[in-house]
Amino acid sequence: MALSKEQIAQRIAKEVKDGYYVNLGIGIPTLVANFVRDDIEVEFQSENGVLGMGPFPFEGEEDPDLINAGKQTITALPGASFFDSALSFSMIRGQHVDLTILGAMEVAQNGDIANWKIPGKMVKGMGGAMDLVASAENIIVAMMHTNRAGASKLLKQCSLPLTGVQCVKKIVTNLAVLEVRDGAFHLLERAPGVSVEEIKKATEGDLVVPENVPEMTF
Amino acid sequence: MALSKEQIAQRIAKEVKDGYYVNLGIGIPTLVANFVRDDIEVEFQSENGVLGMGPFPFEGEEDPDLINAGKQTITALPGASFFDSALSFSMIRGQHVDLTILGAMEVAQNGDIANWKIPGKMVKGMGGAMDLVASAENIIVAMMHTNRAGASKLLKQCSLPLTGVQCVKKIVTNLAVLEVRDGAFHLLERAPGVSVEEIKKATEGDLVVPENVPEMTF
Amino acid sequence: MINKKVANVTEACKGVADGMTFMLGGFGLSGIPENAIAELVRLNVNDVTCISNNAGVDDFGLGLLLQKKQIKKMISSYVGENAEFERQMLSGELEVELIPQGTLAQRARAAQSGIPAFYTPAGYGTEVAEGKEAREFNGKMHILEHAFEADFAFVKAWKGDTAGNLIFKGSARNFNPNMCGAATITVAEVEELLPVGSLDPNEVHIPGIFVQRIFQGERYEKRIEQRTVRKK
Amino acid sequence: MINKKVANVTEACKGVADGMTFMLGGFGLSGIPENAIAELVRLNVNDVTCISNNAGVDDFGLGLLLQKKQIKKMISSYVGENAEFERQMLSGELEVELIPQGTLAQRARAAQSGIPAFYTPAGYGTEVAEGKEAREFNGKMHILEHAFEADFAFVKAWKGDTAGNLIFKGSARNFNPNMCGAATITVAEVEELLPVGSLDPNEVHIPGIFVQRIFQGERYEKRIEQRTVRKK
Repeated sequence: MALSKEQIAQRIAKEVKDGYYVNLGIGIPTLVANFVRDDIEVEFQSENGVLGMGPFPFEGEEDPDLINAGKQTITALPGASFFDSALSFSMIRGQHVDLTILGAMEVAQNGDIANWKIPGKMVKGMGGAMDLVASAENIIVAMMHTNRAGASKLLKQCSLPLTGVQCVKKIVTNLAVLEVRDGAFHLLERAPGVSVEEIKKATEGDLVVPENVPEMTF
Repeated sequence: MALSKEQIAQRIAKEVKDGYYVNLGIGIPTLVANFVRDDIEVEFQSENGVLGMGPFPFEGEEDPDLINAGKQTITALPGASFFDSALSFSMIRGQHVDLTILGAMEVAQNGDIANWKIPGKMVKGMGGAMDLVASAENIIVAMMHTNRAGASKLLKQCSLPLTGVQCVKKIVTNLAVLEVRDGAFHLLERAPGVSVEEIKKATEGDLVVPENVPEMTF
Repeated sequence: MINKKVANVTEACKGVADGMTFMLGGFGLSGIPENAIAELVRLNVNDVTCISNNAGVDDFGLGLLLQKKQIKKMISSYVGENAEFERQMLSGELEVELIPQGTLAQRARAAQSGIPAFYTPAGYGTEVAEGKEAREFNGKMHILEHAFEADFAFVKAWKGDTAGNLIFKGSARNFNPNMCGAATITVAEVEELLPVGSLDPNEVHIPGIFVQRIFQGERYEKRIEQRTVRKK
Repeated sequence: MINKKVANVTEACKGVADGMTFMLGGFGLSGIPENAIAELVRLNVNDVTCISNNAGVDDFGLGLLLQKKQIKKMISSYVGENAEFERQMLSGELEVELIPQGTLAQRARAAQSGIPAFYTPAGYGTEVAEGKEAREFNGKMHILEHAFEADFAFVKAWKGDTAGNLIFKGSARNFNPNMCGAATITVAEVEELLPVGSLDPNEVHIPGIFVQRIFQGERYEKRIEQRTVRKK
């Protein structure tokens, strides 16, 4: 069965290693924090100027001077630091952040990603996404395999305006875990109960399927 | 009579206006701080990371963590701030410092300045001088009119490696105050008791002498 | 110390005029110069260009200027929380230049620093790169970006002194320090304006040299955009 | 929090090797990483390139490495206080690249920031500009300068915590913050190493993400180069 958004986040959490600084995008990526193992040390960076982001505050303890990149009230853990936007993007551009997890509208088999604009329809802006995808060595895209209309989001070529070129390395969807390599999507794992055929059908881009495709574990 | 170094500093102090941020170079420029009027507000910037530099500390109160660009122990006035070298040169390069006063080995009549290197002989380095002269809108050179061998330091063209090009606007020497404009030195004032002839003799570059050359006042 | 204190927001905004370019600190509604924005609305300056990461919400922040159609052009990275903004943009009433957030921060810092231009990888291969010089460094493509030019920067700090020194709080810091000194005139508003000597020089985030005018804001609403909490 | 604490200077310097490039914080003898320098002398690493604003004095700071001829090349802005340095340079034993102080700071900050190159007016028309691209911006000539590349950055802070967060003191701050994260590995030594939670997040000058290893220095001599005083 296809994964829920929480399960996508849970699967991605396995990619978060001890000692990682991690930037989480809005949406499914934000949920990843809930599933990171307790026995490893990870710090979450928020590009608006927080390192060592903690959970949401208890009711009544919200601070308008302490929010995350999604404008949600947050807390800071002991050992946290606050800084300006230029230094924040020094962390990102300078590749000091180890892992970036973000959503996408489309990913192409060469690693291109589009997630900021639907011309004439939705123009919210790229926020920090263009800096993140242009800089991060390690980018995981968290998204549904198909859009609401049922069309594949894993394409031969992106149709929407790009956020970055040839940068996505790994994708975790509700159906599968895929690696982007040598101009194709390589199927690594499938969601429990989801068949390779289903994944093939939902993938417009070139899909390389090895002999054995294990089911995901969490 | 030719001015002492203290008198050069005293004359330059008259150029320091209320509300100025001022960077003082090593040598005669450092002395300028002693002669600035008490009834104006001026802040001294030290390029190693101090704004609001105060006088030397009282004996026994020296702090190795508080020095000026000449590596001398200093104090910080109330309202001072400390910052890193990059931000310090943001102040300089970004033209937030209003006035730069520095020494020179040679100045040319087009405003070129040389003050950091005598090839094969003295190579101390430019320190912050190249940033200062390339950026400051308002540069005053404080120096002796001639070198120890008696040769003029106000030249048609610099013979030493340059620190900056076409940047010097004003020069105060032991003999005169001069403006650098339209490819020539313009004599503005002479030291008390020093004749125009003496200044002409000590100036190798083109010297424009107006009909009346007042004596300096302090 | 050089005194940067002005009596109030009206004095602080002296000289603003139609057609000018303003930089405004803040991320979402956090750390925005509330008092200066209110004054710009009151003064009814028009045809202005605003450089600000976001555009406020419909009824707060820069949304207040948008409602009155005072803004000719916005330079921002994310404008998703503002329906009126989207309407004006899609209808062509409002000119919008969307740029990467890190580029926005760095173009402000470059202006503050006297660095006219720099190379960044952000946006290479996208429409952001159109018309810009692209160049390879260390095997990776970058594009050339320029320092901002603006008439006024309006920033908001937590504490300040009359010499213009500023200290920010939490994530309300964001773009505010980077915009100080990045415009011809920087106007800082603070929650608490203290006499010189009140701040530890080690703790000052922005030295007063980057600030031309400072005043204590009359009141701060500090609206929260997304109140998210957990149960005790 | 991610733990950056190492037991001592020996552990902190693990991996240094002949031929490497080091960045070192400090201005004159103020804010220099005394313990790391002593360890580099003890380890006797040779043929190293040092990026440091100054070269110490004959018997302290980087002067200690110069005495033992461990340094192949110095990249500095001012080296005037060191007779042995001048001797080695004029005799050709030591390679020296003198660069403007602001360019040194900015090349470090660029390396920290993932900015591969930037334009600066400093040095235009001088021998510093030789072989470099020159370009006009806003009617003024600038030259293109590149980010530093280094293997280790050795910095010294006043206080730090085990997550690598740093706070500097007075003018001992200087180049130290700009070099954090500007090399492959940043080693921070502090006078006082505190547990996580001891530092106010608003007062942290350099977040721990820019630091790979942190240790408390055994002792600090903090020598004063020019003791200048006034009478009471």
